Amino acid sequence: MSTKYTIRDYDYKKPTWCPGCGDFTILNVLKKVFATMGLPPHEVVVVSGIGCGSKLPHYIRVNGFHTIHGRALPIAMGLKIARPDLTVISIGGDGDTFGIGAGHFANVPRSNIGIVHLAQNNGVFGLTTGQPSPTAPKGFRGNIYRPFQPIPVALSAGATFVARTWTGNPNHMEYVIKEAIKHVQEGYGFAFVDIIQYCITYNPVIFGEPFITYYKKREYDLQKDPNYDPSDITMAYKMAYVDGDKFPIGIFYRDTSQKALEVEFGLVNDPPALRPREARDVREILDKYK
Amino acid sequence: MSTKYTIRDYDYKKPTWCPGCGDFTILNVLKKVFATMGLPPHEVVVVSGIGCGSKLPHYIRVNGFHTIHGRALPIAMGLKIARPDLTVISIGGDGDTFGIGAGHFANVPRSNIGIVHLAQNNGVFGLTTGQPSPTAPKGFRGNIYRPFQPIPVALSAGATFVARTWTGNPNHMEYVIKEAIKHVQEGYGFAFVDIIQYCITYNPVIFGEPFITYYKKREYDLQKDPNYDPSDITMAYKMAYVDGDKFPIGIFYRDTSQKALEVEFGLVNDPPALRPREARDVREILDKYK
Amino acid sequence: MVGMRRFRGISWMIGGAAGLGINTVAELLSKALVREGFYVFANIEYESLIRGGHSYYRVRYDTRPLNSHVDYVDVLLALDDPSLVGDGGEHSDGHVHELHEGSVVIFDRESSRVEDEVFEELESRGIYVYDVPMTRIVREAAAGGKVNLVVRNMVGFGVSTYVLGLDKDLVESVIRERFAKKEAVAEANVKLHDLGYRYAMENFRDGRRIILDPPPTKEETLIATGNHMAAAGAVRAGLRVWAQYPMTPASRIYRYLEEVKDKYGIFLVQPESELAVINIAIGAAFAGARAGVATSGGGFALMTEALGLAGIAEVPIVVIVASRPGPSTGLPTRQEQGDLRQVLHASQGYYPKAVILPGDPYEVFFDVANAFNIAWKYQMPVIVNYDKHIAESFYTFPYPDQDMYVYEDAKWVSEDELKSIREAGDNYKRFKVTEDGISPLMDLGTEDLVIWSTGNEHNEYGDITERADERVVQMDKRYRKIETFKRELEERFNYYMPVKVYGEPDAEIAIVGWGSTKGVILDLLELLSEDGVNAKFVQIRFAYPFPTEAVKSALEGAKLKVIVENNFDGLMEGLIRENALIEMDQSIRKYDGRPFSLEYLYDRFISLLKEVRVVG
Amino acid sequence: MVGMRRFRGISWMIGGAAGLGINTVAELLSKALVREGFYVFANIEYESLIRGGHSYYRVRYDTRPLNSHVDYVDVLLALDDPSLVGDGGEHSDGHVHELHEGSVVIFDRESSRVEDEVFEELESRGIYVYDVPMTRIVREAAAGGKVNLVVRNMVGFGVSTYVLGLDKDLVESVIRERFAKKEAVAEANVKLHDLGYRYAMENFRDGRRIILDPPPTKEETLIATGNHMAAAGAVRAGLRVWAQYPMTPASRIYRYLEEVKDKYGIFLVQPESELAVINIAIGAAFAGARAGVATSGGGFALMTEALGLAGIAEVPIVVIVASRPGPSTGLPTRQEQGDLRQVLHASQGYYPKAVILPGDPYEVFFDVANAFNIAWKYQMPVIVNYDKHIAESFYTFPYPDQDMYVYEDAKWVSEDELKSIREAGDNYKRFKVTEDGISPLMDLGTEDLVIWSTGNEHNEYGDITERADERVVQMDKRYRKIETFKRELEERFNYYMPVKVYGEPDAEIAIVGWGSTKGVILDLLELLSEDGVNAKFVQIRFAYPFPTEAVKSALEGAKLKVIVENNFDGLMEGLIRENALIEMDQSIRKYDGRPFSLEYLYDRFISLLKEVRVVG
Ligand SMILES: Cc1ncc(C[n+]2csc(CCOP(=O)(O)OP(=O)(O)O)c2C)c(N)n1
Ligand SMILES: Cc1ncc(C[n+]2csc(CCOP(=O)(O)OP(=O)(O)O)c2C)c(N)n1
Ligand code: SF4
Ligand code: SF4
Ligand SMILES: [Mg+2]
Ligand SMILES: [Mg+2]
Repeated sequence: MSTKYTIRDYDYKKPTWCPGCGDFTILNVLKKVFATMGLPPHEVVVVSGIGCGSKLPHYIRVNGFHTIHGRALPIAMGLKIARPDLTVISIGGDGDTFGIGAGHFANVPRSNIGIVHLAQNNGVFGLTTGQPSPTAPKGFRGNIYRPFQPIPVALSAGATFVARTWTGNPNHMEYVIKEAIKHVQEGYGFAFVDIIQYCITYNPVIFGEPFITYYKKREYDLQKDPNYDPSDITMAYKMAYVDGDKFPIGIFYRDTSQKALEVEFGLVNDPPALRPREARDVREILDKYK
Repeated sequence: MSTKYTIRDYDYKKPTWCPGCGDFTILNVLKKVFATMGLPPHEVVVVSGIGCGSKLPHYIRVNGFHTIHGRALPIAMGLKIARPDLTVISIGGDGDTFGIGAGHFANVPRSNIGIVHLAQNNGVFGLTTGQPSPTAPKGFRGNIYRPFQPIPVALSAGATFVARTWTGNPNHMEYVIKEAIKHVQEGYGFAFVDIIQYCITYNPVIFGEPFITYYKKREYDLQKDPNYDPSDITMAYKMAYVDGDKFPIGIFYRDTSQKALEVEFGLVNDPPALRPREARDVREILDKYK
Repeated sequence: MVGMRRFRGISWMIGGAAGLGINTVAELLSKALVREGFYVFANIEYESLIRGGHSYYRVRYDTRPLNSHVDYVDVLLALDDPSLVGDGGEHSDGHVHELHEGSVVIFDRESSRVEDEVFEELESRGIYVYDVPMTRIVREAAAGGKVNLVVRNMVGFGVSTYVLGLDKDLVESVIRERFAKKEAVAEANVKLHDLGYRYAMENFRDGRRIILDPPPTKEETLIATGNHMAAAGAVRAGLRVWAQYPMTPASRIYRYLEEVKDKYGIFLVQPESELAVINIAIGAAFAGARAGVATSGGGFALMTEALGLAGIAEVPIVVIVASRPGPSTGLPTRQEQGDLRQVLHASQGYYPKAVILPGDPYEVFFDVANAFNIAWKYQMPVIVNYDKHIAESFYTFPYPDQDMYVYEDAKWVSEDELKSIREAGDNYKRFKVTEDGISPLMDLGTEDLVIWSTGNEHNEYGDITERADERVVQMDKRYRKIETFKRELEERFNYYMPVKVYGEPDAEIAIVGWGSTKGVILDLLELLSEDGVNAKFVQIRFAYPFPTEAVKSALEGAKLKVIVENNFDGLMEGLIRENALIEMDQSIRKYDGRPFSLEYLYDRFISLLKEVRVVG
Repeated sequence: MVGMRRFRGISWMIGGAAGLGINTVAELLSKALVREGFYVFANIEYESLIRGGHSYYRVRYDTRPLNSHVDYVDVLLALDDPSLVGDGGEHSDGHVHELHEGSVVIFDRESSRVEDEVFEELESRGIYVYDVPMTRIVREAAAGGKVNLVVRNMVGFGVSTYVLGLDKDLVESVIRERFAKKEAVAEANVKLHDLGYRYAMENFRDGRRIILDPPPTKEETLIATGNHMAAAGAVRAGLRVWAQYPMTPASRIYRYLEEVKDKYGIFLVQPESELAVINIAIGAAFAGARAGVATSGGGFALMTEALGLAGIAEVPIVVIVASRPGPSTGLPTRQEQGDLRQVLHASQGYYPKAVILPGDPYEVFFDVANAFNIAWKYQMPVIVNYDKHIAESFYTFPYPDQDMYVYEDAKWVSEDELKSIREAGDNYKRFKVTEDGISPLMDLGTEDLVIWSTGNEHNEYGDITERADERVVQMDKRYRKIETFKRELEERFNYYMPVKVYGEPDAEIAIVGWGSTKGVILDLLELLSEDGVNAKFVQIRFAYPFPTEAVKSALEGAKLKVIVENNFDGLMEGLIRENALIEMDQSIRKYDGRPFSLEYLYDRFISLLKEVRVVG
């Protein structure tokens, strides 16, 4: 795909993440995706919550709104309603998305608003120094909960695009995020990508094995399985519970039968925020109360 | 089952629900369940949120805490942690449980705390006069969302008991709620029952058909299907999406392989709230800071 | 209650269980009265349930403006027994004690279990009981067809029309208008009204009627609630995106917006919670769309964290808070002015904002419209706080002159500025430090330039900063907006009216109030002047920025300062003490979940005056 | 900064990127100093990131108590270049400007890119630069093994031990104690410390050392932060269930409780959000378990709705709010006293509560423990609000006498009462109307009796009520609890100490403060008295109920009233105005996200005094 943008066009501040943090990979892949898809920086908005990963908007030269813990999704939704002509990416940590933001994660997809949500799923609360996140295994630093299941919850919440990737495989991540953006661009609605993200500081080891080798050994690309049909939600659920020796990545589910909210309600060609800024004549309303 | 309690032992105030409301059925079934299971009124606690259905604790002579919108689940969880020896039922409307309370609905089950949550799922916000609830169909009174899917979300959230019943079949409801309570009593943890509830005032008609006949025609009892295996989560997901001609009710899923939180952490025989109420000697803590 | 003091105008009431259609009749009657040229004040008391219980709706009207209700009833349309004699106090104590000699009761005795003695006693008190077989009339009218007994309200309405001597044709046209979309329903209702009217005419020809002549000239007025005018005001101000989660008494704003959303191009969303509501609005406003939300105190509690985000990220957001009695769920359908401090101090830290306190629906219209101007001009959250009494009561007020609201836009970055940013290879400064504290906005999608924003403390570009000096610079910048706004408030005092003074400016008695007590205090003022008591009313309309100087000068010289608040804690009294260091001499508070009636306030005020005079 | 004023004691600082282990060294050094008998005040500035950036930790100590930090540095252990010369301001401006003639810098020049001129300039200012090849020493010590350069902090520590003339054995024992669980780690650290010490001894034998003799007698003291003492206080008070969602600067309380939860039988839960946190605690407290939570302002915002529930349903809940600068995420790891009004006015409506404002960790211990007593005795939420400066700074204070806290239980319904309820066939009245406003509690599961409770207004039994009279009865009952509590506060003034006065009670100058400014104001007082200025310090320790009379009498007669607040808005000043109608003469505010240092406050105070005296 030829484009007038290069990765460097998206460069901004130097990240303050720990050296080696998987968030660097996500940042770099995002820049690459935007560049190769030819998305002008000023036509992209990244909305994030609060956490290590949520600082990402400060490190990339697209529009960025770094908001509060757990609220990236509804803010991105409001933004997309007002400016459906822009590419809107919502991003947040696993605490952000699945814990404090779970009420939105379980409901925003039902609107089928055309945004891509990326979860930086590192199994910990990075920024508050390593407490267990919702996806942490039971027992991890005193965690009394069983882990949150991002893929099944996303499916059950009605996301029309559900995928998983990880920071050890940037090419795969690039592929998946591109597909997610395309899903939205094509007007099919809400896309979710669970990104298993390396936290070098607080969660470098999974079941006694280094994070990187653990997943490298087990990653299993659904799109390489000729029998895998991402339009079959039951299959998606089934695969979502596969873990252990095989760790499925790729597009679990893609439903192209539904319209995105902004398409269905005719917002795309008439963005509310771009309509004339002026007083309206409300005589018709007032007259009702005569 | 013989018991020293009768339904009348659970009578209290007269409900203020609309005559004909399905909440009456839920109330009556609950009394019957408690009576036939021999649960002493003072050993049962019902915690509710806010809504028509959430007024239920005022109408039954067991301990009752009618709280705030969407928060029945965490309050019930705290209560059960402190008094794991009691039977704790959490109850709330569909707005309460799946909308404003969705963050808890998606996470409390992961704790596998031994409480039963009953959702009064009537497709509307009853108490605020009929706005669409999360389970309302798209288009219902201007609803822009596709409906929330209680069963898949409960499954994906990790509930170890997931069932559905409806107010038109009190016997079935009694069976299901009893099974849910037993699941908890046996120490298997969190149980969820989605109760399709008749709202005579705001949602009496489903797709042009009266609520009662609509479901009566379609109800399909999973426990009558010899091939249905409620320990198979994939089957449960599959059934959860069956709708239209056949409307499955019954126990979708039951996992008896996990311990309830209060069992795992040894609270049951030593309820925190019943331990001595006294000052503790903290010299050992203070000495660390010398 | 014999010998109760009566005031001008007529006080009609309809009582009945929820679901009996008391709202419909009260609102139709009110509309008809206004069409005849009367001034109406109509307010409802209802329970938090859907069917049953006991609700009642008061309609008071006169030939001159009035702004309050009274506790006594001239004409009572009682649709069920509890409306008359109560039900032992569970839902109702009944309304017979509110009747006086000469009052009329419309009641269906044959459908009732009320004992005969009750009626004998009423008659002995000189009260006219008009026994109307409303149920039978409905049954007969249906003549074997499907009977919906709810519509007996219409029969009682017809009787009322007769007793009050209203123009029947006009009333019928109002009924037809209301049911315009369903002609059959309209005609059925007109017919029942007619049957009631005729029944009354035939049976009570010689009975008492309570008739007021309409005023000779008719001012152009509206009859509407605060919620109606909130919706109208938001539309007027160019609203684009509205998010709301239902909560009494704010819920209806959504419904009113729904009616007009297509015409005005407003996108409405009712998401999963108030957390979602406020954040959706913040997203939309960040994107450049005028966006607003409405809620009550409990929903507002869930919005507080995000308000702080709007504060520091300077997102223009309008939040309407329609209050009801707390704490917690409290009395969800009742009245209290209890959220003033909650809305003032929402969220950690502090940030520039405005908190406006309209005193009636007319003010709501302009205040809400202006809230959008203020929010956008100063890029900050603006809260408009009123209460159930304003939200859901019908007031009669002059047709607002739309043009008194002027759309004022945000400061947008100029093309020149954009050009020079581009040429310098610089980035857009979302939080540019300026003299007036206002950093020009830029549209998302502006060629080659991007916006960064954050809830963290930041530098001019919107990058996170942890520097002490940059923190101070941005904090000062943010608060310079308030200084700028304060200057505007002074310069355009007569536009915003942060404080209004009614009555003699140099009266010795100053009655201070805010929000919904305005109506009853205005009516009290009239009574006092009749009594020869010279008092003025100081209405405080801004809680933030607090109009300290205006309040001081309004209270200067007053020998007796009395504050009237519909709450327990004296929230405005505290604000005045804090800001102006002025102590009130007396406070009249009411916290039983009900608004002040005129006689209640009058009585308390008079006994207070007596006390003070005895002591003083 | 030549000629900067110096105060008593020694000021040591360690600076470096996050991850370089500056906390470990500062805390070990502090502990060693306290073991020697010194009084230490140690506070950290760090960024909201995990690795990199620039943090610095100040340790100030003396032979007499001290409670504040100073801006100048006597000994600087700079672990990286930014700690010395900054990085252009992105994270650091460097600390060379905080050094003075005679200061010592410990630095590893061969691992540095700092230019020679810097050192020349330092030397010309009379500053001693001790060049220690910390990295090389670590490498050599590892001798080909795996090298973790982080541990060069220990080498610098060893040099510090030498320069400060501390008892090396004692320091080593403190290191061993810290790493007691991993002997190899302990020994490695001791070794590096030793290498640093030896290097210094060998190379700077004739150089400057800054040595203070320990005091001859050693008081029994602790060195701990507010968060340490909050955890200890909660345990002391019989805590059973604790819920918390991490938020700086409250997060560590959870960790401290985790360390002791098994021993004391405390159930800890970190659920999905603060919404869950507070409601879990409410559930546990409703069930009869002492339960508490901790958070900062943003998490508190999410708790506000539930607090109202605890208010009306009279659930005893303890909420610790450790503040940081807002609005919104603001400066998440920094200092501000910005949440006073937020915690006071959380939730719709109003309800009885207590808001306690401890001024140091010692007070935190007793205030948190008493918060549980108050919460249970009065069945209401109690908020303990302090800030980052208290939460995370190490104070040295007398070993608390545990027995000064007495467990006081709630009022429980008596067996006799239960019997008579049963005999009457009645139900338990959860909200029984009593003279003192307190309705006796009953345990869930009490034979044959049940509890009803609700967030709606209710009657005595906990049934929903919509009656105006019952509303008033319950509102009055709830607020009678506050009257009862106010009486207790008066009667046991010396136990709760709602207001403390330090210095001459009849001094003409009154300095008013609250919370974490206590330390620096106490130290200011000492300086002023040396300067011959007679001043007193009025510490306000309760925000609600506000100790109006005590504040009034503490301020009576003061000719100059100065309030010191670490915020922009003067929140306590407003509270004093509102409650006591007292106007401060001057206010000293600081809102750059940093605490007051002693010289900063001293300078502002002195210049204010000069102004006032010139003017006055
Ligand atoms: C309401 C609220 N509660 C708590 C916090 C403190 N906090 C900041 S980041 C964070 C968790 C971050 O974890 P996650 O979302 O997984 O992101 P990560 O840092 O791992 O990328 C928390 C609890 C906050 N900022 N706001
Ligand atoms: C925070 C908050 N927001 C809004 C409300 C208003 N409210 C009361 S009940 C209700 C919805 C009830 O719907 P549902 O939960 O489905 O219960 P139902 O009445 O249908 O039984 C709402 C929105 C509230 N009480 N609290
Ligand atoms: S703590 Fe973990 S998630 Fe956060 S920046 Fe460091 S490596 Fe990345
Ligand atoms: S509104 Fe619906 S849910 Fe509520 S009481 Fe009436 S019938 Fe039941
Ligand atoms: Mg994380
Ligand atoms: Mg519902």
